[in-house]
Amino acid sequence: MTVESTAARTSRRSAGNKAGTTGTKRTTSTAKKAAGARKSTEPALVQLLTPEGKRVKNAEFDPYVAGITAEDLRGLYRDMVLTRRFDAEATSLQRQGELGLWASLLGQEAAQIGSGRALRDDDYVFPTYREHGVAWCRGVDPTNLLGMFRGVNNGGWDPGGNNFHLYTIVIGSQTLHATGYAMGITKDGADSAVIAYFGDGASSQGDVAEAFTFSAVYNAPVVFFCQNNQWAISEPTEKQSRVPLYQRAQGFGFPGVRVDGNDVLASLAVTKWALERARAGEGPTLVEAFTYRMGAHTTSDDPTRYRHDDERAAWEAKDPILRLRRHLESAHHADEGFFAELETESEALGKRVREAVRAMPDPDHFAIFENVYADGHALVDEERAQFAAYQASFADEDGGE
Amino acid sequence: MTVESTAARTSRRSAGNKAGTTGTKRTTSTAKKAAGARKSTEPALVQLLTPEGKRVKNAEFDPYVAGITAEDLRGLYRDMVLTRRFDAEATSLQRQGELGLWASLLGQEAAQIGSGRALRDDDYVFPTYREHGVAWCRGVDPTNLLGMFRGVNNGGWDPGGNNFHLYTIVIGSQTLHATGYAMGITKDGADSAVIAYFGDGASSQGDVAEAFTFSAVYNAPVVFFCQNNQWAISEPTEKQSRVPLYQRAQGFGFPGVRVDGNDVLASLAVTKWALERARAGEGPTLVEAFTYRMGAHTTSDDPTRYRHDDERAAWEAKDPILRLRRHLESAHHADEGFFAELETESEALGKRVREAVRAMPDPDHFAIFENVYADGHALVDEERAQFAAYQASFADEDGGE
Amino acid sequence: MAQTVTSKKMALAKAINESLRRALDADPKVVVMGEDVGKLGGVFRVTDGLQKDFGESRVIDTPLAESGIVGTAIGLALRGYRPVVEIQFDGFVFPAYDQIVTQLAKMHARSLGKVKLPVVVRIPYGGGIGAVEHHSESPESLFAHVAGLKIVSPSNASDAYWMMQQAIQSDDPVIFFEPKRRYWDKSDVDTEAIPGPLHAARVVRAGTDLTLAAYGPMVKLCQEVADAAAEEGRSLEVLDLRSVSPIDFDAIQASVERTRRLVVVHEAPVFFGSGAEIAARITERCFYHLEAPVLRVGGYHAPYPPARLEETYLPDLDRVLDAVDRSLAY
Amino acid sequence: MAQTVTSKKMALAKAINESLRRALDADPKVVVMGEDVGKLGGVFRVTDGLQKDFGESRVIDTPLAESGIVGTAIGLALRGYRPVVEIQFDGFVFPAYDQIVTQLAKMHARSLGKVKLPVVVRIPYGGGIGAVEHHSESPESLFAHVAGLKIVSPSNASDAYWMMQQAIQSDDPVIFFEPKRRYWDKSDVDTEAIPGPLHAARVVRAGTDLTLAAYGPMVKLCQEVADAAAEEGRSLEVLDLRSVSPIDFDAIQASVERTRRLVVVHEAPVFFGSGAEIAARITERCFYHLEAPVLRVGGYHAPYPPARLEETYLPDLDRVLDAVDRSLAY
Ligand SMILES: Cc1ncc(C[n+]2csc(CCOP(=O)(O)OP(=O)(O)O)c2C)c(N)n1
Ligand SMILES: Cc1ncc(C[n+]2csc(CCOP(=O)(O)OP(=O)(O)O)c2C)c(N)n1
Ligand SMILES: [Mg+2]
Ligand SMILES: [Mg+2]
Repeated sequence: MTVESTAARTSRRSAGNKAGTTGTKRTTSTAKKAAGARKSTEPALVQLLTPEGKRVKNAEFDPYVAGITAEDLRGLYRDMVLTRRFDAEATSLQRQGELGLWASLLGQEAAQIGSGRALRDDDYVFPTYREHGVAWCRGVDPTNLLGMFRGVNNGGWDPGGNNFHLYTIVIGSQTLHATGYAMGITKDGADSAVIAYFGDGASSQGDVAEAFTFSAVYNAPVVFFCQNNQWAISEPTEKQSRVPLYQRAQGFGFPGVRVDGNDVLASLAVTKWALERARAGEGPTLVEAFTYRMGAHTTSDDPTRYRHDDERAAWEAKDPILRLRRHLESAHHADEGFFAELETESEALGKRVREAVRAMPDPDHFAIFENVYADGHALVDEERAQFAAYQASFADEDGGE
Repeated sequence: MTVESTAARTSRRSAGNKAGTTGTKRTTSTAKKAAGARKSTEPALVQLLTPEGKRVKNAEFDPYVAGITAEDLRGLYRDMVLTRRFDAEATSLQRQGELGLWASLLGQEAAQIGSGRALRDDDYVFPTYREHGVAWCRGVDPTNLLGMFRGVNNGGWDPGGNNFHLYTIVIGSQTLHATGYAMGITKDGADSAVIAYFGDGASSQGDVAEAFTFSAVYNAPVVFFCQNNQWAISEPTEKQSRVPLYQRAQGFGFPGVRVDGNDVLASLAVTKWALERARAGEGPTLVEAFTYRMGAHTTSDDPTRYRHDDERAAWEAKDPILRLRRHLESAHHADEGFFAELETESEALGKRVREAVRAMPDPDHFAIFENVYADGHALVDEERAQFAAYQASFADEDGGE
Repeated sequence: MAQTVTSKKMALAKAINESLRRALDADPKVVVMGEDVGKLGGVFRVTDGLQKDFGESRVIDTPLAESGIVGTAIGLALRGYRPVVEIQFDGFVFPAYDQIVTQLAKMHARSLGKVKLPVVVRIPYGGGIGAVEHHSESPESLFAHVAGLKIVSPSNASDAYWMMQQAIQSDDPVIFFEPKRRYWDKSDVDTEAIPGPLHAARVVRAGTDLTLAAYGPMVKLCQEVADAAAEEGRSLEVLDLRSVSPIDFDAIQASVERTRRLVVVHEAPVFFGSGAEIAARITERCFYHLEAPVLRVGGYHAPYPPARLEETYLPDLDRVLDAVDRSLAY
Repeated sequence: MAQTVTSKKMALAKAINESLRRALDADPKVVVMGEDVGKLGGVFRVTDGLQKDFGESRVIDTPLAESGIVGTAIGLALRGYRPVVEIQFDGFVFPAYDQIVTQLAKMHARSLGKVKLPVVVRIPYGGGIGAVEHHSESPESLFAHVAGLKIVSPSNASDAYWMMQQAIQSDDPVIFFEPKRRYWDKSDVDTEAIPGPLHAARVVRAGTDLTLAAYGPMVKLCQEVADAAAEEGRSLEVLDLRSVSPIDFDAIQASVERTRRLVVVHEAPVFFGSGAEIAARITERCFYHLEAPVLRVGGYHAPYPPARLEETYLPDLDRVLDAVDRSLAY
């Protein structure tokens, strides 16, 4: 694939962070205050761009996007648009039978691109199964994401290649891997950080609580990024918690913040803040990105059985892409040419993904026996040999006829 | 056994609660304020009796022990003394080889008797393996507790008999059972409550977090009673959390309170408050009883490897029994006769326990095959029959010689 | 006997739905709980319509935490309820494994029989539906080794209906493995029948040359194998074991004493699978009867593969026939 | 050959301690983690002194959460570490079961070999020490069925030392079952020896009449059985399997082809235990050699009993001799 995320095209740095260090001088006390500020019962939602695209001031978090340029903003916009295009293509490939399943990120582009672009190359990402936008930011070839949904592998990209771990389907599990990885960073004396994505539903898993405990006790440099998209398949967030999810962190001894997950700028700023806390040795942070799953849970799901269209309509007005477009237009940060060019690029991406998926070969039968172990296993060898003989028996039969 | 807890001797009601209803009129808002008050970073420790035995005022919690009489206080004292005596006897029985193991509650008498005496008969208790004092309050025959430590059974008392569940060794598991039981109470429309005991170490288990989540979501009438005895075997509480444990609750949407676990009066009051919240439909509460494990983790443990004697010495000054004795004496609530009589009763208890344990028969070999299933299982039947034949073969051999 | 009017043709999933409905109707202590079992009716619609008819207090959407689901079900059972728990897919039962193995399985023995835990854990299991990772596994062996649990798996709608009735009525915890690839297979269900014992195997096809033993999704395959073998003049007996703990060894033994050959088929990996236990015990019981070693057809010692490889991984007609040939060649 | 000076007599627990020490010394990426492994040195003192010498960053007291321990060990492995995790007792591994089965076991395959997880999970297992519930179980079968894991269990100090070295060096996850009742048994350990393959069985006593196969704590018992049988003029071969996944079937087969009889002994319940897999496979491989069915001696299908019954529950000299007699009677 020749498609590249905006980060990849612009020398792999965090968006809005020219020198790659802006904001690291921020004092600990300010950061703590920011966290402390979220204690009221009315959830404080960090928002920098209103749904209408108006930039609003936020004393705590503005500094984290202070260096952002029009080009950066266009880059964020481009990433969101291309991610959505990719996602739509995957959905349609599923309908055409090219994929067995697809988990759409529709509506969550800002949370993912904002947080994804906050990362440094040496940071490490632990996604769920829906972080196609984050993968995009990390430069993971989008085709790679489709292998597991097509059923040709269970992931299969090299996590070390882009510091982007494999998708994890068992919800919550990866938060512990992220914590362990972050503990390793501390042991190495490095200043990189880890981000672990999970959903509102996953927040109920014991593993997530244990990740909170371990990361707090070891002061691990990890950001827990919870995309609260209001639904866990058919269950609304009230089935997981009776208080806003970002408040969960406090009882484990680290700050939690709720950010407007449909606001790419706020998602970027809050994630950068959290990552810098991590780098500065202040330990874990929980970011709850308040967003909405615009589509079905997966292509197998039928949301009409459990939610009303009105809800979706209300969230459509807060669309993350539309909002940034309004801002770009009203601030004259982008001209028609930009949008037109992006449209072309977008279509090209769709086409390339389509072609790549259709050309994706089925795995060899013997792949079943590969990679079960790194150092081999006598039984696997035996079964492989038996299978080979069995397969050969058909060839013999065919040949013998 | 003829030994009886003070509750059993006094027509089974909560201590300090003549009518069995005192305090139920307490308004929700006051209760909430009490909880809200624990938000500061310096842990607020609820204390009603100082280590010197001085009664101190507490606007929030005094009402819960307002009706307490001198007789009640003597009862609490008696329960603590007898529990400690029983515990000491068990420790010495272990040394004599009569028990395989013993987990001493030494130092935690106030937390256990205070909370145990706050319960109504129709409340239900889910203990860990160390709640001998609570068992005492529930009227469980102390000898019953020794069966599992002697190795003749894995519990074996009837939990329904005294609404006191079996000891649970896998740490944290029982908090979910408690939550489910409490959900059942709600379904039944009953106004009883559940109390789940667990330790500071157990607070790290995912199961405990899931219990918090379920109980909050279903607003279950359950009190989570964490005895923070400062140690989980060799690990200090800092290995489990970087903030005080009672704060954990807040992030799940219910209040947490830290009470002086060496103060029986405060433990009683705070537990009553929490139970009444439960009965009033206000859902779960976390009580952290701040106390100290005076002895080894179990008789197998050697605490000299990981902690200093000074620490123990400091806590000795806060001894729960001494403290109440000072109060009883200075307030002239008890005379020498009372203490002398208690001493006699105490020795008699020790003797009876000793004799009962020594008389405890080993289980029949066939007990292995009993109660594996309620409705039977063909394989168990087969193995039992084979075992019987095998056993009989020795008899044959012996007979044949 | 002619079919009675109480008999209806229904899909296996629908049969479970009807059985749950009947249990909810009959006993106010029965509750259904799990992820998405309410409004959605479960991802396979097995609980479709139940919450609507019995309310949120009887049909409970739970937080997404399997240990919590089983752990609170245990608590509800202690309070006198009879919870029927749904685990959404086979691969997601493992967070609940501790509660199942150390609590659910052992409470009756631990209490010397004073506590009964009539909890049913429903697990849609097995492959063949083209799903992603963790959605196609067959973990029954991992439960069968654990004393205190009963494990059953129906192969058809009628058994699904009746075995669910019996599982709910059982005072023991029952792990109820539902063959998800057969959810849509229809067959007759007589809702007025008197069912046989829950743990008894059934001869679904009599034969003389070799016994095929299977349960759940593999019974249908074995019937197809028997058809195919019949065309080649071989008479295979097909046993539907129905129960994995206990296993009806008497029925297998009786069959093998006649046919003298046994092939066990399951989707789960062969290594430490139920075939191993059956082979070991039947060889002991029928040592002088067996003309060939008991052969096993099942999954390989490898994680369940991605969907495009599952046809290769799963036992199919050819692989079972191959085992039949190998057995008969002795 | 005479014993070299590099050989020392030490207890099995001490051998593991020395082996961990050597690994910590040799490779800065090795970390030891678990409950109470630091100052206390573990409840069995297997990690005694390690934190003192290697510091809190290498020898880590963890929060009390087994899923968290294994889950963060996976993360550490992803970062390039080689964690050696202690589960305090057999019965407490189940909260970590999900992480072990769905993550640790499958990550290498899931990543098509790109991710290696060199994690060792140490589990003191088995009974015979008079402990309370959950402290005496033998859950190895519950891991052996799961592809992606390797499972070993040493029976003596020398194997404990060397198998631990090899387990830590392995790029695969290894579940290392330590026979806790043998922790205090002493034997020679040559710390300069060149060990054989990790998964190879070893004939610990040659014999001609029957093969006894065992691993971990039951090897010593089988040697005692062979002694006793020798007095009655019977020559038993004793195989120390050493590995439960993979199982060295070639070695068992070679032995059985000579002795024509096999008894498998383990503490774990017989039903779905390793004896089942061994019986099934060896019967298939040695069908015409076996004079008797493979017999199994192990735990009953019941929860591990309270301490005062464990002698009845556990295989002992008489029970194994009884099986030997039954086998020889064929
Ligand atoms: C342990 C586990 N249980 C159940 C499932 C099935 N499942 C897949 S996604 C999902 C809902 C997750 O909701 P949430 O965490 O909010 O993430 P979202 O899908 O909304 O992004 C469920 C129940 C699973 N994958 N893992
Ligand atoms: C799941 C589990 N892991 C490990 C153990 C071993 N263990 C028994 S008690 C204990 C310490 C528990 O500490 P805490 O919860 O503080 O309770 P305390 O013993 O101090 O009362 C440990 C690690 C266990 N019983 N269960
Ligand atoms: Mg969600
Ligand atoms: Mg403690």
